Amino acid sequence: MPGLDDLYREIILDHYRSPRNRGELPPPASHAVGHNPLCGDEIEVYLDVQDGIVTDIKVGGQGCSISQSSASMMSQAVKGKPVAEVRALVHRFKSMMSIEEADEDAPEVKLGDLEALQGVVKFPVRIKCAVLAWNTLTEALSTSDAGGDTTR
Amino acid sequence: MPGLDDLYREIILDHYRSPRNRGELPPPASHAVGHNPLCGDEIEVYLDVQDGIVTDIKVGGQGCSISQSSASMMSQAVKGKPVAEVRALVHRFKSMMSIEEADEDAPEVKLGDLEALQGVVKFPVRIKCAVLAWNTLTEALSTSDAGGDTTR
Amino acid sequence: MSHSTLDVAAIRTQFPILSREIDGQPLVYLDSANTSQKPRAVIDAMSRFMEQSYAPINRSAYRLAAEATDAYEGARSAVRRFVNAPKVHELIFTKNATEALNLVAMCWGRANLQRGDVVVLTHMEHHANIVPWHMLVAERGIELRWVPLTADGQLDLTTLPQLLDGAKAFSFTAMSNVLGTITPVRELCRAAHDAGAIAIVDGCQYVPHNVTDVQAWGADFLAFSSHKLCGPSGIGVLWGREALLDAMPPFLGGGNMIADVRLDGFTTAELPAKFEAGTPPITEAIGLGAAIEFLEGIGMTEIRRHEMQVADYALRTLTERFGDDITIHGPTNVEHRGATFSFAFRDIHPHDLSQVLDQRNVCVRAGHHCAKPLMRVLGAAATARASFYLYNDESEVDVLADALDSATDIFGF
Amino acid sequence: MSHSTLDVAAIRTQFPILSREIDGQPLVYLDSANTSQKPRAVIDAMSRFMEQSYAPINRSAYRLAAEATDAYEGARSAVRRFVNAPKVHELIFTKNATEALNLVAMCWGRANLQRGDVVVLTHMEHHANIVPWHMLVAERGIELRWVPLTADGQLDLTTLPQLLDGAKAFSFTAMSNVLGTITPVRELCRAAHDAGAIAIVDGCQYVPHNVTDVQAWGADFLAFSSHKLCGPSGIGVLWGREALLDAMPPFLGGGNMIADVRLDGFTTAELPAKFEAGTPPITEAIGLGAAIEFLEGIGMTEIRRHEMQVADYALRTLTERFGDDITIHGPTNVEHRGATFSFAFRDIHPHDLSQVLDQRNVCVRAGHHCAKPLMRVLGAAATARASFYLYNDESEVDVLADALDSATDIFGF
Ligand SMILES: Cc1ncc(COP(=O)(O)O)c(C=O)c1O
Ligand SMILES: Cc1ncc(COP(=O)(O)O)c(C=O)c1O
Repeated sequence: MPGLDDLYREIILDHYRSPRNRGELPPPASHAVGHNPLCGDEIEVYLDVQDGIVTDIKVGGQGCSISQSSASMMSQAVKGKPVAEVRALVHRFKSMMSIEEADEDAPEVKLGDLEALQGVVKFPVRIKCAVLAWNTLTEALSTSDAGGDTTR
Repeated sequence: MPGLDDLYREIILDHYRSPRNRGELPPPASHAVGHNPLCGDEIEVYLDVQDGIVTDIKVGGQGCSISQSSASMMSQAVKGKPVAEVRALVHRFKSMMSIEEADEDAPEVKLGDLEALQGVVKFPVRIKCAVLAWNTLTEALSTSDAGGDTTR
Repeated sequence: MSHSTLDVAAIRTQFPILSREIDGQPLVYLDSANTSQKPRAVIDAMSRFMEQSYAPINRSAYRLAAEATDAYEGARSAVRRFVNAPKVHELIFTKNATEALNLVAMCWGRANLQRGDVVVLTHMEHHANIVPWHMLVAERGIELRWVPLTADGQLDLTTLPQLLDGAKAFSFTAMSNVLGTITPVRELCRAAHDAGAIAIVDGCQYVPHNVTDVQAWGADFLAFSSHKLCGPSGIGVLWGREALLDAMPPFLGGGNMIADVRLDGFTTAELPAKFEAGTPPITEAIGLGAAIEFLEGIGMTEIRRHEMQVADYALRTLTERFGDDITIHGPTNVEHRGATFSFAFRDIHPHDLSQVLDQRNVCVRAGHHCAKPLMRVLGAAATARASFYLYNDESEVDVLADALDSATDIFGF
Repeated sequence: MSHSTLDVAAIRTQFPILSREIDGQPLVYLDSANTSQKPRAVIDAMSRFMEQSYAPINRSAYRLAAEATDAYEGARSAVRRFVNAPKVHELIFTKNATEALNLVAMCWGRANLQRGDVVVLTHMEHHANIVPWHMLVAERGIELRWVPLTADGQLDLTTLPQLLDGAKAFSFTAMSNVLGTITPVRELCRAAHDAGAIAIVDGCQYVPHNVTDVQAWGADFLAFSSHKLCGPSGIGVLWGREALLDAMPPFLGGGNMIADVRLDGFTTAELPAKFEAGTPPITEAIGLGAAIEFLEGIGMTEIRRHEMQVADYALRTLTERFGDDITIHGPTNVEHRGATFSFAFRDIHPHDLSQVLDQRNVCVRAGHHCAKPLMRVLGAAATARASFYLYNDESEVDVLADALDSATDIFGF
């Protein structure tokens, strides 16, 4: 059985203790709430999208170390990025979590700190925790007036 | 295992082939319909009760040899009897079928031909067939204006 | 007809109950249309699961629970494959097919049917595909129309376009549990869609005996039960197209089907959880998965071929031996029927007949088969029904025929 | 407290899964409030039934079917005895407790509740006893009122008469699945009746662990699940008073629940068939009967006494070892609680906690336990929950405590 250090890397615990981009954004920021019915985790994502760029992001909610650190790292990773790149990152992250097929032809997207979450794959039950923020992000993106979003 | 001759006595087959008191009675005769949901058997009982006496009875419906012969024998047995005696007979018949407790103190009630149905007890699935007519009779009795009925 | 590829003797050894004797006689189980027997593989899968892996589903995070959840969801995948559904979350585990059909009537029906809306059924439906619609008639004043039957017990499709005109749903069986008739499902789905109606298929009798492909059919909903396809009791299946299921209100309320619950209301979970309130039939899903693997191992094409052969033999034997003394309902061409035979034998009431057959340990059902409207069409209050499955063979047709002979001795009048 | 009369070591040998090891460690199964493990007696009863006696229920007349029907009805009698219900036909087999509670809300509710009518619930209800009532709020505008809790997680009954004033039903749990709290059922039933309301008892957590007597309670309905009392998944029980059940419209429509079906309508069968549409969980009923006999063999009084002892040991051990680092919800007096403990441990999220405990094969549930309104009252989004049953003993409390220690190592900040 994989050891717990595969799961609870120091950088994960750091984001859990000191979550980045925590807070809310006022309307017209788009907003989505995600639930993990298994454990009651909740993630809220607030998103400012201007001219196809995620200009600001804030994250709320509560939950386990994995869901919260994933949300925190995600917020860092997408802030300032074009929507198209954000979507590519979502896909890249989900394929790291082995719930979407890796896309051979996709442009290389850097995961950075997010790589630390790789170990979650060895604990299948926790994949949902790691992905919750990302699904909520996708929902917020699709409810935003992302006019510049041409990736779909 | 009990043999089929325990079940299909000659007198039963006779009542099955030539059912007695078959037909209908016009209102104000009381009327009840009984179903055996297991096999689709149906019994209709029409009852004229005057001054506490079952002055006439007719039986309709269709079904297996046991349900039909039981209905036929029943009609013979109750015709002309006071309601109180009829109820006692119902009870006596059901205790023969071992679905009601025999009543030690009850006045002796003659079963006559009905004794032939005794063998049904050895085939528990068929007890419902034998009893259907009797339950329908009870229902017809309770919907009749059986003013003379003091047994309850 | 090509020769059976099934080794029935070998198959029978896999069903422990089939070697049981009562009063020294072997069991001739001809009631599989009612409920089927269980192979060792299913019994063992359930025992093993309870002995080694039983745990809550979708609720707890420890490994044992994850293992049990994987097994449960694995069964869902097996069901998806078995009926070729597009998406695994379109498959809902219910308690039986009856619940599945009620779910469609209640949830799809309440969301989509108003007073005067029309639902089309057929005269050969099982009560499970009638009574839920009656309830909607009483509750919201919908109208029911009925596809009649031809003399040989097939659907009479001559007026189908008129019946479907303006209808919202067409709900029909893929195979009659009384007549054995196999209906032209693909054609019926197309006719429903042409009329703007959805197509709801009662697959209870069809799915256990044939290759099922909901996509090839073009169906919208499919209901069937585990216990008729060698799986355990206590579990059934509803498949529905995602878009329809998503748009439906939930069915039962409680745990697992919610995203959030507050004092003032609730929101529903995603599919399939949305329609699986409470603790599901966990061990039963494992058993159902094992049953599907068992049937797939033998091959649904082969099973169908075998049953056509048995059906053919039964039709020939019974008519040859009994001529006008027997009336077998339903189609005579085995291309259009399964190996389920309702029949009248002389003037002997089916209940008496089944009693006499039981003396020889021949198990047939006598009654209305939960299809009273059809019985009225047939002009019979009850029939006897012998239904054959992969573990039955021609020799049992002969035993049945011999037992029928013995009934004549008693009721020979 | 008197000493436990249970020989837990002997009991454990009867549960095959409890000798399973994962990664070389024994299984410490502390999730029985979620679902319980199955003894050999239950597993074998189900296997044996499928191997020897499986057949349709209530439909066919041959001996095998009669034998199966007797076994199925025998299980109903066992359930009647187990909860001391007056009449055997007052017991309805459902798919789980959730369906039982939905049945009451839908059938009794639709027949008896109009706009503005009041149903009283408590803040400690499971979603299964909340969401069905929410559905009635949405459908017919009934009003829900909530009995609040005291600081130690008991029902705060000070305003009960006001809450019940004018209410039509009071539906409450006999034991909280989160707090472990045992509620004063008899008193609550009396209060309901005094106000002219019926009393609906959610017995999911109570019935597996205590002597149950619906007549002594004076209850009107009782719902519980087989899978929490050592029985199989796929079956639950609704008991209701005959007069109430008789006056209710049916629930699901289909086979078995009808007296007659015509093209233009149907009439319902007698109890209990009226509420058991379709093929029931046959093998599961046999398993449930076996579970009840298994529990009766040990003795419900003895089981309760054992669990009080374990609960007492757990309360003492955890508070002694962890002091302020642990917050255990619910009553501290074991007279008022079962051996189910929800707790917060340091700042460690329950999900992480359960992950760490799982490394030692200690199975606890982390989450909202299908009681989100209660979680909001507790001010927690989730808790960890350890629940003990007859097969758990004090040594497992120690293993739990040791495992909690190891969590501090990882999340020691
Ligand atoms: C055609 C048909 N539909 C529906 C049903 C109902 O299935 P179940 O009793 O498993 O709910 C049956 C079987 O009884 C059937 O044969
Ligand atoms: C108090 C309570 N009520 C209702 C339920 C629902 O039971 P089931 O999931 O078996 O339907 C549960 C268990 O999950 C429970 O603990």
